[in-house]
Amino acid sequence: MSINNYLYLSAILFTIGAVGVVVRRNAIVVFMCVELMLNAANLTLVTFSRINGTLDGQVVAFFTMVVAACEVVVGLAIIVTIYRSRRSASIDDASLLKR
Amino acid sequence: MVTNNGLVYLIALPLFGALSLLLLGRRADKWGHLLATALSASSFAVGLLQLSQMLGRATENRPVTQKLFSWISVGSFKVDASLLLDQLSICFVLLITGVGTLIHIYSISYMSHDHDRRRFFAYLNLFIAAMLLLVLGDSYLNLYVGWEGVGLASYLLIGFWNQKPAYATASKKAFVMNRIGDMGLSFAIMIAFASLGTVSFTGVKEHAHHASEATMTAIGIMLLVAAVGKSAQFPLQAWLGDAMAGPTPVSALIHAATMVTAGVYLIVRSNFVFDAAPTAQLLVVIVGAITLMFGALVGTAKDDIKKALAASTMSQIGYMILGAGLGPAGYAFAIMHLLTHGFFKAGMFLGAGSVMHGMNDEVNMRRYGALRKFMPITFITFGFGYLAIIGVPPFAGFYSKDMLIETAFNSGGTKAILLGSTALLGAAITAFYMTRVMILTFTSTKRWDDNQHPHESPILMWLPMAILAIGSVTSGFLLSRGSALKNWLEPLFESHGEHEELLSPMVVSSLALLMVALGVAIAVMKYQLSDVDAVAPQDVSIFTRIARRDLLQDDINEALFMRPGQVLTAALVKVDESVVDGAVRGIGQMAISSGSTLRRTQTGFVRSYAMLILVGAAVLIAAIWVVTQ
Amino acid sequence: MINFVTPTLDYALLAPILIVLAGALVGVLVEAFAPRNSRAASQLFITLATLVLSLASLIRVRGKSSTAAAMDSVSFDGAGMLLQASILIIAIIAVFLLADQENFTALAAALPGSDEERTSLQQDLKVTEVYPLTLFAVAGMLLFPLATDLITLFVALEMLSLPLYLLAGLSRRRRLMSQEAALKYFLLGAFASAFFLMGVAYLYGYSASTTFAGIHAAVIGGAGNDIYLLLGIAFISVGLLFKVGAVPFHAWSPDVYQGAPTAVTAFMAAATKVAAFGAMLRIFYVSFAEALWQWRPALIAIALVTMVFGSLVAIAQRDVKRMLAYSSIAHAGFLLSGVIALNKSGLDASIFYLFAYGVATVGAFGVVTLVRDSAGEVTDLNRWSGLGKRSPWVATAFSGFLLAFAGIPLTSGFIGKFSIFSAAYESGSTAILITGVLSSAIAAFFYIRVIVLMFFKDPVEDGTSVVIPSIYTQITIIVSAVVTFALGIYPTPLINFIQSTASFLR
Amino acid sequence: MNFANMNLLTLSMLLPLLGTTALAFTPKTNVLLTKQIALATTILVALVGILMTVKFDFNKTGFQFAESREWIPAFGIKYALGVDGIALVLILMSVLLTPIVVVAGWHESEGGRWSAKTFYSLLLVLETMMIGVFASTDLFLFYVFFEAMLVPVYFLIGGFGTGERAAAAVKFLLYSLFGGLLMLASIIGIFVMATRYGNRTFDITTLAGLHTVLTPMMENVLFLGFFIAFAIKAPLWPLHTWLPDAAKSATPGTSVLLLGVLDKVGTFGMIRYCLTLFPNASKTFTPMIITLAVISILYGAFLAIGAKDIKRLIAYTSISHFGFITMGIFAMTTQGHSGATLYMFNHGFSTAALFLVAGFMISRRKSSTIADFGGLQRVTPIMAWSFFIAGMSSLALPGLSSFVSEFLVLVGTFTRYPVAAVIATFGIVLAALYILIPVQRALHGPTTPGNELLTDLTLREKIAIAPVIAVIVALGFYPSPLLKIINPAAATVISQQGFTDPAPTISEGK
Repeated sequence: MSINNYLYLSAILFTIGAVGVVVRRNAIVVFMCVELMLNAANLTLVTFSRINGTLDGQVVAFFTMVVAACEVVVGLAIIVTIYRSRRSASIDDASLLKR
Repeated sequence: MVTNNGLVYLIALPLFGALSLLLLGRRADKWGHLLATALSASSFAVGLLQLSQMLGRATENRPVTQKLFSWISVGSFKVDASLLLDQLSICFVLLITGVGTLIHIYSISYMSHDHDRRRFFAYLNLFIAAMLLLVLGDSYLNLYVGWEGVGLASYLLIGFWNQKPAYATASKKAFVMNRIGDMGLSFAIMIAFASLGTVSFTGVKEHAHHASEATMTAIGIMLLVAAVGKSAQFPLQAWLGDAMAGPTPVSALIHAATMVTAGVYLIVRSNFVFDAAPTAQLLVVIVGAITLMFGALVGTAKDDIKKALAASTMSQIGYMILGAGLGPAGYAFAIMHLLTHGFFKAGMFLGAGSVMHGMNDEVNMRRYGALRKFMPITFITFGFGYLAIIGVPPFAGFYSKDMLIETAFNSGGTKAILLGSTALLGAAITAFYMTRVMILTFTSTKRWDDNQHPHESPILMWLPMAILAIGSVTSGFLLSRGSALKNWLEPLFESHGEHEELLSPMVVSSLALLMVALGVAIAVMKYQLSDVDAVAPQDVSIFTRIARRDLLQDDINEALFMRPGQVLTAALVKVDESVVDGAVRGIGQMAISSGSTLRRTQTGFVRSYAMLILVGAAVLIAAIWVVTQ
Repeated sequence: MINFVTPTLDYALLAPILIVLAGALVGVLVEAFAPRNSRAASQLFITLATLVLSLASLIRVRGKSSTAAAMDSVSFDGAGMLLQASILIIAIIAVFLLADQENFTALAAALPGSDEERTSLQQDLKVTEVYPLTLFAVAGMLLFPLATDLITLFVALEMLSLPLYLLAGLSRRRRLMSQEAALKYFLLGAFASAFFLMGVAYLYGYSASTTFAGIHAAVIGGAGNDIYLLLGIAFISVGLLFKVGAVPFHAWSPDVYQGAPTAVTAFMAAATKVAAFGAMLRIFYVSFAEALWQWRPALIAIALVTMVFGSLVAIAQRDVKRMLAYSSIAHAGFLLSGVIALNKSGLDASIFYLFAYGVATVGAFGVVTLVRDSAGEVTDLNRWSGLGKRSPWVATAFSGFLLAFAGIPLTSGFIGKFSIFSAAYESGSTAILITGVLSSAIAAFFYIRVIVLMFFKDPVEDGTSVVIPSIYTQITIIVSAVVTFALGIYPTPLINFIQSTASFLR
Repeated sequence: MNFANMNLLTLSMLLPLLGTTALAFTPKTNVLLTKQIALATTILVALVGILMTVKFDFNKTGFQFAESREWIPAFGIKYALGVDGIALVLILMSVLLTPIVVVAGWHESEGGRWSAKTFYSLLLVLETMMIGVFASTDLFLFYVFFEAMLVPVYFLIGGFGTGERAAAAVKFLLYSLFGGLLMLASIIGIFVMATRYGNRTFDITTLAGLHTVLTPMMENVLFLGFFIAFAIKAPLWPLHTWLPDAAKSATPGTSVLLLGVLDKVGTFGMIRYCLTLFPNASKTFTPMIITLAVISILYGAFLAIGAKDIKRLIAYTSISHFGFITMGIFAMTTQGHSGATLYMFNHGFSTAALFLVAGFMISRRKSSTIADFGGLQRVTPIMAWSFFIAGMSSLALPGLSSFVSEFLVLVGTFTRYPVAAVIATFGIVLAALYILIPVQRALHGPTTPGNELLTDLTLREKIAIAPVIAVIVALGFYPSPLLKIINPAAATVISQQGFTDPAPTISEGK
């Protein structure tokens, strides 16, 4: 099968993630959708690394994972504080700041 | 041309008087009037001096000039402040300063009770100075300065008692209507500069021949407009009647003897223009003819003695303009009538003033009557003036007016017949209304109640009247003896061949006298033999009513100009507020409202922001895609 | 079998960054071991020392500019050095604002309105973590505009973003809003960086290289699949445009600016812009320059929309911080014209503009921290009315900054506007010039309205008062004001310096 | 500092700044000292201005007292000063008016939002900028002054004015900023063009050659950028609506500087920049501009007639007068140009006279509505006279200064655009109305209630108004000194435009 399919797959995953961010309310889920997008990117990178026959792509992928991990730390911290003070993880509740 | 450094004093003396009296203020109250009179008199003396010198010189170098300084000089537009005194202007100089001085003297007593007398004399001097500048300026622009200067002086004097709203309005009216005339003058100057490249009398005279007739006609018509404004000719005559708001000496000096005749001066001075522009000339005579009838008719209906005299002034100036419009043949006679009129009309105004003085400022002739006994001197001097104006030989008016009528008849063509007969008819009507004035005031039965104590005026007042009366008796005879004035002015005009005589002088004179007699007779029957009621009867013919309303001049002006003007102003004020400024404010509002609309995109929901980003990304990709393809 | 070469790092050139990182770590240690009461002072000292030191080291190595470092993953060139310098200077000024602990919550973890929070306030604890966090962010910012490798670029991006997410949530008052700001900033930031990463992937796919030089070469070679290039540019731009707050990726900035502690907002608004635009300039000038006919129209469109949108919406704002946020959006639009210009004068202009704007922004927010009532900062514009009467100097300073934003002559803003617009027009884009001046006219409208409010309206009696500025805040405001006007009256030295040094290593 | 061998222009710009610094060190409480410092400074500057006029060599064309230092070499920007006849006359006007304003408005600084100190600091800074804007021969420098001078005026109006002062100030500022930004766009355009054609400079004499390489389209657009800015400054219909509001709200003194000096920057700019930089575009737009000018003349006059408020009335008369000036400028004849420049000078003084006297009246009556006055001539003769004379000069009575300039403008326009000149001349009749109506309402008639107790001018006020009237009268009879200074400059501009005065039609033979 053509290696391009990986690209299509990753593109689809990315889109799913993006749409997820837009449609889902729960902060955690939204955040996971973002993670999904990141991983889609990773998949793309790896695929290209294969196509191009250079390792850089995979290196980037590793970096991405590390960075994503950091993001999780920070992100969860924030989400948890919000949850504690609001007793809800719905991002639509957090809309004091507007206009 | 001969230069003479004395000319400036003619103007400087009265100007100095005006300034010092105004600047010193109340400090000069004690002696201000004396200073002013003295200065005016000395200016007159200078005038006489100049005359004697001029007489001593040969005809060709009688005109003298004095260059004071270079006034305006930009590119080819060069105007010096310089004066020109020639045979024409000397006449005016003497008239202005002479009559002016007399009226100064008269006013000393006439205004003695007014605590602003000093200011009055300051204005008088200011007027003398401006008027002299008007007749001495050697270019149209210099003349313009004097032209508006006298306008200012007349504004100040008409409004001298401007605490009375009506008087203030009258002065404003005079100034504005004069400005319309002044506009004509500035047009004339612009055209002269644009087409001839000069605005000096000599310069324009040189080019007059080889400029296109159209140009000269344009200049001529514009000068006529100016003359019409200043000389209260039809259709800009409406201000003169109201101008009688000013103290009577003012009416005598400015609105009878001098300023209002400036128009005649302008036309005669510009003879070279009108000689080259027949059309303009025709217009001049038409205006003159219309106005002389207009004034005469109004004069028949006025009960206010000053207004009656004002109407007569208008009509008499009509005669002069008519004469000036008749070309070289008429110039001299126009001037002559101007001079004689200066004497008798000033005299009569002063007489009127003296009557008012004796009658507690009552101006309604219907409340006069039988004053002959109470103020004999006034009666006599006024009478001489009267005889002069209606043109009874050998009084001044007879000579000057006859000449005009004669010239009118001999100006050739059907035009001549029309003008001549108009002039004749005018003479008759003049005789009628002046007789009316005479009778109502002096001879008819007493119509004033007993709290009036008519009395003769003090010498300071009757002396000038007497002198002017003498003038009105003799001046005509003197000026026309051996056609002295004609020859005197001759060199200034280029004479064309005389027209064929339509009527001989004898015939004209006799016709004129006939008409006069007619007019007098009617007046006598109507007012002397039948008694007059003290209040103007209201059950009068429509014509009388119209005549009383100055032939509806004010109604017409209001309907045609004032009201529309007010409407336009009001409209523009609204437009400025709502449309012009509204547009600007609208733009501001637009920005604000669009801002608050766009603001709604900021919903506060993370998901909508994410949506925005997503869409944005999509659009971005699409855009780049489109461009790439 | 690929054999790895041991990396060679030119520590001298990386020193500025490394020093800051080191400082940050020290800060962390201090947090861990130093006694509570001594932390604040020592942290402030450490932070300032670090920044100054880093600036010094930067000045020391300025001679060696325009050399690649760390295996071509960063390139240390004139432009980069200028941008780093600007970031450091802005950071130093901003730190004085952070020093005023009144801005921060006492205990981030405590629930809003809980006893825990109350006690923490009574004991007047301090979140001195802000200092190391700030330093980490600074380090990221220093790296961001230098990165010449997509990996480094991505890492730097995250490095500068993550601390900011946290900082945004540390406000002392209106905690809920502050936390909300943090959440929004974080989620959207992560979302955007996902796009960014996807962009990285596609570019890599297009050029088979992660270095700018490589991409540049590929673009010239034109061998790669243009679709990848297209997607790459688009996605990368999304990430970058998000950071600079350009329409339609701007939505986060008003909310975050308003919610975050003002001191943080000041630092973020100023320094992030410099870093992000630095990176943007570099990648567009170095890598995408030859593909400009593809991306330029789109970017011009975005620039125009951003200018107009920012100016228009700012008019409708009632909250001073939001107004400044929208004004910063408008300025992002102006700055984009520098990127679009794609010529030397565009680069110079952008750098000057970034520095001038950054300093003025810090100053402006510095003033905002001063206007308070019993419940903390007053950001409602209506309650600012009559400020000029109560405290003329503060009001005057603020008007000064506003005039600079409006680009009135004799302020740095005017020189910036002039140079950046002329650069844009030089590159042949009339639309930018016209829209630029028009939207600055709109912008002037609301800047002036604030001045009117402060000077020509009478004070409202509701206890709004200006606190006596702490010495730190004073320093911030005075320095920024001086710089703003100095650059307006005699910008020659700086401009000459920029002109002679600013350049990108290709 | 060694003032002796210092460039007079720089000196005259420096002195007010020194004054401001001096003010900074005077105690807020000592108002009198503040005023004295301000007065002393402005008088000093006025003396320098007079000195310049004396030393000015009116046989030389080109800029005198020239000075040029590098400012921002990177953009070819110089601190370059210099005056030709036109600029000199305007500077002279500005520096003469400022001390008069200080004396006349001795108490204006009180009752403002801020201290007298602030008032006079703003005033002095403004003076520096007024001189700078006329004196700069570097386009960029000019723009800097052009925009920066808005700020002090803005605060003078908004801080010390009356009534809707804040709104008026904002309106003024936004209007001007808008114009200014359009001009900035044009300046950038010029700058880029100049750079492209290898001459990165703002020196206007060099830029004057730029139009040779511009496309007509380009030139027109750039021209409009400048012209609109100037048309807003020297309010030309329909961009005038800010002026009446500003004039109504500002203190009389500020209004004098606003209408007398600042607005002149507009007409000055038309001569110095529109004409010099874009001769072809100027030709292209001349018909449109002349039309606008004529409209302004009549429109302004009519609105003045309809005005209820004395200050608004004066503002509208100015709109009419600026119409004359603009018309004279674009008539492209030496008479028109010299006339226009002289007109700027005279208008400065006659407007000053009107506004100052109006100010005296308002300060006494505590109202600026014309209807509230009445019969002042009987109560306060001197004040009434001053107003009357000012009015007469505003309606261009021969013998007063403005007549010479107005007539020159009309004649100059008539030789090239007769129709326009003819229509414009109707303005002089309207002028008679818009002056005499307020004169009658306020000065004549019976003394209306509320006016009986008004006091006449104090010595200070007399001292303030006397020189203005003196200038008005003196220049009416003897304008040559100014014309000598103006003519060469005006002639130069005309010849640069490739125009020569139309010869008298007669010489072309009929």
